[in-house]
Amino acid sequence: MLSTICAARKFSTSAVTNHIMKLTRLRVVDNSKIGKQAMAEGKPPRCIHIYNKKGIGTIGDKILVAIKGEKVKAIIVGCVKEQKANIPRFDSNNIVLIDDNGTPLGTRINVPIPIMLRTILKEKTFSKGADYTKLLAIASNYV
Amino acid sequence: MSKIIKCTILDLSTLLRVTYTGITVNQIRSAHNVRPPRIKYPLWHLQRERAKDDQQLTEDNRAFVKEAVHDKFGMPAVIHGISTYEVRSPLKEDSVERKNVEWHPKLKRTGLIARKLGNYPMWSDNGKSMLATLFQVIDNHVIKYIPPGEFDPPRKPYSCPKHKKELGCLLVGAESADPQYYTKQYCGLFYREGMMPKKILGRFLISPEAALQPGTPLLASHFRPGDFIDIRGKTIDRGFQGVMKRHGFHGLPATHGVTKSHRRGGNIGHGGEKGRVFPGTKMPGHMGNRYRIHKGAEILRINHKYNVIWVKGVASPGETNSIVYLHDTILPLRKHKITPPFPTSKEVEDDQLIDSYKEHMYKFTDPTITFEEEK
Amino acid sequence: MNQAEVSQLISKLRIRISPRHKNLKCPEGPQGRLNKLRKTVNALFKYERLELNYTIADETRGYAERLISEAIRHGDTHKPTMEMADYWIEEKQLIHKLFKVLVPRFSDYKTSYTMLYRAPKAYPDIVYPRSVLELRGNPFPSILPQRIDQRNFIHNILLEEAKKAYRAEKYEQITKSLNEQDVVDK
Amino acid sequence: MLLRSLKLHIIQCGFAPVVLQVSRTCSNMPLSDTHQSPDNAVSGKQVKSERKLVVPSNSRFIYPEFLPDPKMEWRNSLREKLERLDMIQRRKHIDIPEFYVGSILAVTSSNQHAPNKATRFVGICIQRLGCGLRANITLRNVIKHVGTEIKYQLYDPTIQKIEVLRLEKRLDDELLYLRDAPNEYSTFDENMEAEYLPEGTPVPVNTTLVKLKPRPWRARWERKNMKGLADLELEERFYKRAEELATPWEKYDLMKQYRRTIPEEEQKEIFAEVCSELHEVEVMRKKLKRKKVFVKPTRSS
Repeated sequence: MLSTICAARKFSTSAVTNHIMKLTRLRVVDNSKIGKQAMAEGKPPRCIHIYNKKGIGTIGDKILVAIKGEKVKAIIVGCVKEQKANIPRFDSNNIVLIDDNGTPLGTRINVPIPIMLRTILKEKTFSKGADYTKLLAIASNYV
Repeated sequence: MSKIIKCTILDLSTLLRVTYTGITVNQIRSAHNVRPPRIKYPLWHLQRERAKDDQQLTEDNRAFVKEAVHDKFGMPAVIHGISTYEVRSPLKEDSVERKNVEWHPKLKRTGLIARKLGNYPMWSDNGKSMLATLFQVIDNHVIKYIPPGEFDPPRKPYSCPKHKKELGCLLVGAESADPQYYTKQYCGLFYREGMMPKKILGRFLISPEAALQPGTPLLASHFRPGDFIDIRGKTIDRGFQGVMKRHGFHGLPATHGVTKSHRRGGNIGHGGEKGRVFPGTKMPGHMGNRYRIHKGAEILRINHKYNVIWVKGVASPGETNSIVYLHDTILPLRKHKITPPFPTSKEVEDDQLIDSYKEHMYKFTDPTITFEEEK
Repeated sequence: MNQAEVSQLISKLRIRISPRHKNLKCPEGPQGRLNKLRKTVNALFKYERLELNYTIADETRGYAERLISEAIRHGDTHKPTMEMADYWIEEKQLIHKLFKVLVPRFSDYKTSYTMLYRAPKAYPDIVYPRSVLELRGNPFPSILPQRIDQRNFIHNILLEEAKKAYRAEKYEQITKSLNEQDVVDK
Repeated sequence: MLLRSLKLHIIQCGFAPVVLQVSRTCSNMPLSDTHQSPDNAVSGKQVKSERKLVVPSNSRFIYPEFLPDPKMEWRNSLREKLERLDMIQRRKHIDIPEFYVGSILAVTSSNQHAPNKATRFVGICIQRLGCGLRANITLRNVIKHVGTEIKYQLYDPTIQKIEVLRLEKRLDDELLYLRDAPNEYSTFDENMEAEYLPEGTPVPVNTTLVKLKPRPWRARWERKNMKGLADLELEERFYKRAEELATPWEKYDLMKQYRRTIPEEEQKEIFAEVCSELHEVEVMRKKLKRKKVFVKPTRSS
């Protein structure tokens, strides 16, 4: 999907670092209705904010995306950029849409997600804040 | 003819002497012309290498000189992985008074002279990798101890008035060398102690209680794994560099009408009253080749066979194969918690103890790391 | 580049190599640099002794050494070596010289194949450092002055005498210690 | 010394069929001169003891990470020696087999985050980088239609096992273009059985030509001179530009090559030291293997 969009542009984007930053196009990998529709229409979501201090998202970061005219929160579950040893790197920037409580909008994740997310999301979950661990329950495959 | 010349010269000299003795000039100069005295160099600051001329010795004589050197100082040998000489017991009687003082945190121990070998990764026992820099302690021996009263450093720090009063000076040398390649005066530094000349010298300020006998070897076991050290060395010489490389400026934009100043620093000062460049403004200039100290580096591992120290991180100054000086750290929170080897460690002949690691480091002799399943 | 290239094996050169190459100030870039060096390598094989600026002589030396060591290693039937010789030697009759004259000459050498000397500069002028580069075993007379007999130098004569005295003392001590041992044994 | 040789001799006699692991690939490369020497006619025992000292001439392909970084400013003989010692110590606990870029590997490593504290990843080796303890490989596989890559450090102590499922070479030293190729080129079954290659056969070269997806790509492959790529089907201007930027003179730059390689004499020294140690490790490992009763491993979940 992503490649078709890039192919439409026919000029080289500087794809050296492949960072996830503001206005990066992403790929929704869960089966939520809005995500499926957006991907099917060829209008994948854009990142419009990253909830960390660097402004560059990596695996496990929460971001805000613009999808079909709406603002939805999401968790990054896979990056294209080079990773350190033992951390998987994917061919697309994968996200899973969630609501404010951390509950995923979909019911199933169709792609492999990095196993380190199990620890990262558990650490990010506080007793009274959002519970991100529900995302782990709908994952089908870990790498 | 020549006689006449000789006579005139003689006459002239006598004439001059007369005139010289006749007039005595007492020079009186006003105070503002008096310059501060020149920097006094320390006693080991001497001409070292002889001029590199061919000595034109015959083969026999060259062998004889070598033989004489070896008879006096010992045969060439490889000790702790360094080619050096078997220097035998240097001094018979103790020239330095030894007091049995217990170590306490205010005492200052000596440091070591080491060579930077490069770096490679190590792993902790939870599988985390970290880069470590290797330093080899190269054949260090104590050359001289100057007690606090006698030690008069050429440059006294203003901030440290007790400098002269309380701290003594220990001269340490590294890497023995054949004396025929050094000047007589330089060899004289080592002669009284019965040592071979050393290629590298280092001065360490120490408490008098930590004084060491000249000829004492200093080993890597002077430190222990888990200790924190300061590493002083000369940074890599990068030559004349612009502000972007030297100070990390961002430069000016690549486009938008900018011409010929994409890597320049931009503005360097104000106008009006402050119409000058402030001292210390960051500007282009020579980068590197100056002494810098990397403070509080942690020792991860020590190899006692080759006297190699592994230090966490790659921030220590200097190129590979350059000389650095290792001290106990001055950072207050990272100082020794338990008694270190004081005044220095003893040479122990133990074939079993080759490597000692810091706690929670993966030893390469250990089996593969596996994690326990939590219940 | 953090690992060694393993596609080919190369013999070790017997000269000191600087860690970085020199650019030789060439407007045509790296290709122009090699063209410059080709001329000097060619001339070195032709004349066997050259006077050059030090920088270019130092660079040329490495290339000439490599070419000879490749020729010795692989011989004239090896195609890549022949191609290399063809590139580096512009006058083609010198290729025959490389394989038929220089290879037999250097094949049992244990030292480097070339020599590099620093040459004097014309004093009042400020010029680049000069040097002399030559192939070893060339027919010209040696550049270094011939050594005079050193034995008659005063310091050698004095050392000679010192040696005699030193040895005599040493032997005396050894015999003395042996005698003492004998006494102890008895 | 005498004791040591005696011990080795006993080991040799006890395990006559034990052959160095590297000896299989010996035959596909030109053998070193010492190997072909006519000494083979001498009595059997002597030949054997001679033979163990022979360093296979293709060691540099099997153990490229034992060669140090050729950058002269960074070299130090003692550091390189200590690094090799540590590598051999690590190799005593894990068998790092012979493999090449293009081989299919399975790496099992301990992982704190995994439920059973270990993970296994199967994939094609697309890159092999670094020397010494930093040596690393990148494995690539397509799982559920998403290309996935993991970089492993070869000497990482958390790695439990490295298996070679299919030993083969490709036409290039780096297969990074698989990222721009359709998924079927890098899809491998996770439960793949290891393919057995009889001893003595040369390592097969897979001559598949990869057909890339249309541009844009992650690199300008037309400029990289890759042998394993099918026709790229680009416009003429791309090839023209690639030709402009090509550096054909570089293959004649003898000193550049020299500065990038470790000379043969140094390589011999290194591998003589390494191979004798590795041989002992190999012998020990085979000995242990015989003692164990073979149980077919069953995969849980």
